[in-house]
Amino acid sequence: MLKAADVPDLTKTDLLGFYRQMKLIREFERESERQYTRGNIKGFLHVYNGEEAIAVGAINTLREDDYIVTHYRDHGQALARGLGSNEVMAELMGKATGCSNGKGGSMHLFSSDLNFMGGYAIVGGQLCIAAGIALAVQYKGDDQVVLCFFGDGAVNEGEFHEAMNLAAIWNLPVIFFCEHNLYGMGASSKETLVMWDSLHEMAAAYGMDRYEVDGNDVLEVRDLMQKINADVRAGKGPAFVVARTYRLRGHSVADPADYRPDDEVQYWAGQDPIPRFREWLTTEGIATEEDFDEIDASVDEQVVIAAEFGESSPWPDPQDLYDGVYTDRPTEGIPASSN
Amino acid sequence: MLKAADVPDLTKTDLLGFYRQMKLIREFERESERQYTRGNIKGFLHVYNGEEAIAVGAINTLREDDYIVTHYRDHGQALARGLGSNEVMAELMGKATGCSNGKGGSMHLFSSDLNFMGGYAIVGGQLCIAAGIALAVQYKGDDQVVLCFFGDGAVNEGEFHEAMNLAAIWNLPVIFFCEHNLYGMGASSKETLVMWDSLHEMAAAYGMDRYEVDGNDVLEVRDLMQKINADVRAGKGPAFVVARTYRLRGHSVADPADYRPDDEVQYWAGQDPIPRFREWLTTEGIATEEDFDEIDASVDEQVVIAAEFGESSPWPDPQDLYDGVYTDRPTEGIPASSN
Amino acid sequence: MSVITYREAVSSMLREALDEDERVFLMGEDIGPYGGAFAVTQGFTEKYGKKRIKDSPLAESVIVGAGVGAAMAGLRPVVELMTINFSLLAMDQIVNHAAKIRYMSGGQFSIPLIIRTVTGAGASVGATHSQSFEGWYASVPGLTVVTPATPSDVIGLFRSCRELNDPVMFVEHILLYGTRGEAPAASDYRIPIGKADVRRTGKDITLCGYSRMANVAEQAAGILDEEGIEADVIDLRTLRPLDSETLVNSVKKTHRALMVEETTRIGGFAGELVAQIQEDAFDYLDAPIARVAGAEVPMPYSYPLEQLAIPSADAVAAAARKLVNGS
Amino acid sequence: MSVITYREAVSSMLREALDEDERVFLMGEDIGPYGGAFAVTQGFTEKYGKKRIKDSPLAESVIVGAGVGAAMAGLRPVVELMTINFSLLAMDQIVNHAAKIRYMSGGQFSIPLIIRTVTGAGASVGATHSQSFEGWYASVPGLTVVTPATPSDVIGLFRSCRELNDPVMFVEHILLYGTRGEAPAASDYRIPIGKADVRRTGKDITLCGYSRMANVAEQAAGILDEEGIEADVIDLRTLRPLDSETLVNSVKKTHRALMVEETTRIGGFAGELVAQIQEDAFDYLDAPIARVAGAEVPMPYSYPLEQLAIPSADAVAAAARKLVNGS
Ligand SMILES: Cc1ncc(C[n+]2csc(CCOP(=O)(O)OP(=O)(O)O)c2C)c(N)n1
Ligand SMILES: Cc1ncc(C[n+]2csc(CCOP(=O)(O)OP(=O)(O)O)c2C)c(N)n1
Ligand SMILES: [Mg+2]
Ligand SMILES: [Mg+2]
Repeated sequence: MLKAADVPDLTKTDLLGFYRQMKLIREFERESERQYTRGNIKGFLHVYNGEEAIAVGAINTLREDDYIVTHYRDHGQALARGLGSNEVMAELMGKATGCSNGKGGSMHLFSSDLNFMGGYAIVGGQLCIAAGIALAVQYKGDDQVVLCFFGDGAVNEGEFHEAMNLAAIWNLPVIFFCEHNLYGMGASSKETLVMWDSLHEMAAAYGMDRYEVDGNDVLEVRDLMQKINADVRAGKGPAFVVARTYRLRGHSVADPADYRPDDEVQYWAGQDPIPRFREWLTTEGIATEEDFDEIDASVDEQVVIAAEFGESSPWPDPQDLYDGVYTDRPTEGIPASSN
Repeated sequence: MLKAADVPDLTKTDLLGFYRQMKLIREFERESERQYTRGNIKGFLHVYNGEEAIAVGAINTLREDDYIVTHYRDHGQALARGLGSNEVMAELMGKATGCSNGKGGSMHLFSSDLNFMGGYAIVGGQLCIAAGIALAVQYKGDDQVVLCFFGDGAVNEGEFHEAMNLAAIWNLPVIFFCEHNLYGMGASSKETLVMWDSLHEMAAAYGMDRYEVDGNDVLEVRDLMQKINADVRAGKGPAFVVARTYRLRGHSVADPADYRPDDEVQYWAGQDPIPRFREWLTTEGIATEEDFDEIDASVDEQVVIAAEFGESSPWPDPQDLYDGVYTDRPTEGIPASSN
Repeated sequence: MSVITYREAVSSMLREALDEDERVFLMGEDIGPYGGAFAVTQGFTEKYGKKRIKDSPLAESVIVGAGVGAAMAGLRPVVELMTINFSLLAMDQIVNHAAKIRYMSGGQFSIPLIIRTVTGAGASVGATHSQSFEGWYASVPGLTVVTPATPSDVIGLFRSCRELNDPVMFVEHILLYGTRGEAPAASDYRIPIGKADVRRTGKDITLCGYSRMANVAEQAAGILDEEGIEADVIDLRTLRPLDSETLVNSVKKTHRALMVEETTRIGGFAGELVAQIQEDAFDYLDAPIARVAGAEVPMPYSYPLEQLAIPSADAVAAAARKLVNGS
Repeated sequence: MSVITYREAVSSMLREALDEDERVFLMGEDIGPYGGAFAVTQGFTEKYGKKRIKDSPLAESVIVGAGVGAAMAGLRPVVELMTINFSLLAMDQIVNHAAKIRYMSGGQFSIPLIIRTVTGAGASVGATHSQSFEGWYASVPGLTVVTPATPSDVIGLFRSCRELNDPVMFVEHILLYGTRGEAPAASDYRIPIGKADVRRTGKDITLCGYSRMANVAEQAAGILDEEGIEADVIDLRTLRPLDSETLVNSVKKTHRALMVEETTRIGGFAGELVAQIQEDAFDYLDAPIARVAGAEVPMPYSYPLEQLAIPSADAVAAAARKLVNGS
């Protein structure tokens, strides 16, 4: 556990900013679950509860022009990157005002303005895309880094291997960040990966720099990522980071997650990154109850506004169905009626 | 280098048998190149010259009921396993008498009688199949081992990762045997795999037993494989073996292989496993020139017979085109004419 | 006669296979403790144990590839690809390996492998999770492709698939698991592979679909019936082998045909149906064979857009009306 | 006018792209020192260096996926999948990613990526190496699929593809690299994407093909001509978008149509062509639209069997004759 003195570069505002982002993500997810129950959000909904310290700790170390690629469990990274909670909630509801115009949905959040290169729903697929973005950075002689999030389940996929190998052999500026929450859907990583308990060591097969970090400690994550960003930016090549964490909820809101042992669930409930950080801020004498109350209230308000924004936003125009397939031409077979 | 005393279990007959098999493979490949030039063999032809010690050293340690799966560079393993040189040559020529009835060709040799489960032409694909055969062995409670050959190029493929991971986590009785000849077609492994010079260590990512061996030393290969077979048969789980070797010819007969540095080619020419073993047999006082002359002559004769067999064999009947797609029914759309 | 859900039908067939044949085992993602992404294998691990219910790593290529290998070595695996969208990651094993090994080996090795997977749109899960690739698989020699649309078809077809010795794509539909239907009375009920089902008969037009669209076609027929338009409704049930005979005979009777398909129109499997009908019933056709298919776009997440993109009974009825009334 | 080979045409277009646009780089297996599996990039590394000629690891998924990412970040990659058979290993990146990202992102990201690959049978390389999947890609919204059959089409189409901002499957044919043809005179010669080529005109029948089969159809037309049967020969050149207008207009004139396709018949792309023709030219048809396609089998290695399995000019001529003489 770091002490306040270990992070002299962080002002009280910065630290409370981290707290607020984590809290925002948590409350945003609570609201999205409510909206799901009310039928305003459909399909799959994968919430980020319990993993907030990762997105907040990691993404706040990036430059504006750095790139982010992530998986379908993407609300946390999107909000930490600064996508509007209104636009994200509207996207979850499939509204025209959503960050992907309602076309992508919860699993496919995008923002070209913020170099948020997308949430991807095919497990492992986005690692290849991240390698390609890093390839472009290297090709142009720029110094951005590409931060690519995925889960421990994705490590099983062939695309993980191909992307890790390419990034390593070509020394690409990409950070492969594994949110190791012990499960891939209902499968325990203990039963799918021999190296589940030292997952970062799998990167040795590619001669890649590798790190493990407490994913429920926002400052540890940030601290490590600052070092890694510097190395990667300096051309030292790709890195593999494994953050140990846990899903406080099921895989998706449809999943009761009763396949997880109680003691395990208990243990991790005690590791909730938000109370942990809040306690730290208190014991380090950085923040008071009043500070927290104020932030919590403003977060609640923001979430309410986001929900209202989403609900009151219009559906996409029916004609939108046919828009955006191609850049250069209309798609085929548009019914005359809709021309 | 082992001494004769290190292999007390091997009789002169055994040792000369190894020499003969290696020599047979070499001469068979020479003949197949001639037949290719004459147009009797078409398509791709990937010869095994220089890697004979691997097939002979490894396959002779197997039981009759063990399984072999390999890649498209499969003539050597097929002959070492005991497929007839006549049937293999006929297959290369696409004749009805071929070991796959002429349907498979050079890259797709099969023999169900010998548990030779096939040569596969999609790089990496056969590793998944080998894992599945091993799964069947484990499921039935049998004690066969599955020996799966592939090249260093295949290590780049996602299917390598998926198969290695599955075999490791399920403790399957399969030996993944990499013929590390430094090139995947025209690509030097030095430029595709960071770990090219300690490739076996990639198996650490799966917590798998791993070994490196001089692939041009038939006795070293055999020695190691005997130990590994025993472990795998005993249920100790999968193993990864990397045999260092070299293609004495191009990737296929169409490839002049001028992308390889002369000194490298020179060095490996000096490592040719056949002269090496022949010299060893001589210095160890096991065989005389007469022995070799006798064997070489019988090999030449066998190869001539194989070529004649292939050339004189009939083409498949036109009707064969439609046979064997399904076990249970004729394939669709068979023209009336051919019913 | 008892009424069961499509989900129960699939579960019962898997249980029957496991109970009857020691060589059968299941392998796939989250089929164990999780109970399957669509709750088809709930409680299976408890009942059959880990040896036969193999919760696999998240790796589609080796799930199918290992199934192929196990089948070559004498077992009869039933593997699950959670959805057909992910089957693209296993396509090399399905198309380059499972479908070809028998032929390439000169008939030495058969691959008795059943690959269960889930097709379809309408679940609001977006472009990467709402596709229908069964038509692609139906174009591959060496494969058998079945697309049951009702609980009893699941039962009758699964039993027949188990008797095959070659790879099968057993394609379930994401929106059908909760649907109900009568369970067949006979405990050995089977539906021959490659035999279409005439769901309903009528003289005016032939409506043909498969998987969920067969049900949609049947609903459309109901709508049309009230208007005095009588439709033959054909559920192909099997895409490969294809029962074009039943389809063609229907069209020879009705002189008009409408193909209903969920995937996007261009290059869909309906084109094959149209081609075969006009090849064999050309002189009987009073109008061009029409197609109703998915909108030519990646599936949008947004609910109202997705609804527009999927063929509805109303859309089918409208197209049929146009065809019959020639306007 | 100079005569060049199909191979030279492809090489020259790649060089032109590299010379004209710094954002263009090539990536693929063995395209470097080896010079490409089909000798298309001989000497490229020496001329352009490793930065722009990226000899990649043997890993199809990341070859395409990295191309997608690089395209999203502002480059214009031209990646090579050595053959279309191996594209099955990259299909997730092509279909689930490249084709959908623009739509899923609400139009925020375009993917200006050209995927070059090689289709076709006839090279005696067996079942796993002789397939033609371009029809599958042509059914995917978001993709553009071109299938040049001559050197000048390679040139005219490649230039047009470079002007697109969305993913393209640029499908070359394994047997065409050595074929010769006139190079277009104009240095800026372009062929519009989605415009078929009428290779030859005749009043009796429409022969339609793409890629190498367009050439086979043209040869067949030559045979037929000597018998007094005059054929329109149409080379689609682009499968997506499809120029059905040219095809349909030809059939309205000839009243008879024969589709020639190299892949296996069932579920091939020709079914789509048949469907569209009869939708738009129904009243003009004097006979069922016929198809000549590959035999319904995995491609055998054995030379005489493979020859039987691939549509020949004679087979096409015979089918056309039957169609015209109605016997
Ligand atoms: C290729 C593919 N296979 C299967 C799925 C279904 N699926 C969605 S998420 C998931 C588990 C992923 O687990 P992990 O990568 O650890 O991410 P987490 O959900 O734990 O954040 C699975 C199997 C998918 N989307 N894509
Ligand atoms: C999936 C796939 N990609 C590409 C190819 C083309 N190809 C055939 S062999 C080969 C090189 C394989 O090298 P390696 O695995 O080292 O085996 P070696 O030829 O050296 O024995 C390539 C790229 C293929 N057959 N399959
Ligand atoms: Mg996880
Ligand atoms: Mg090699």
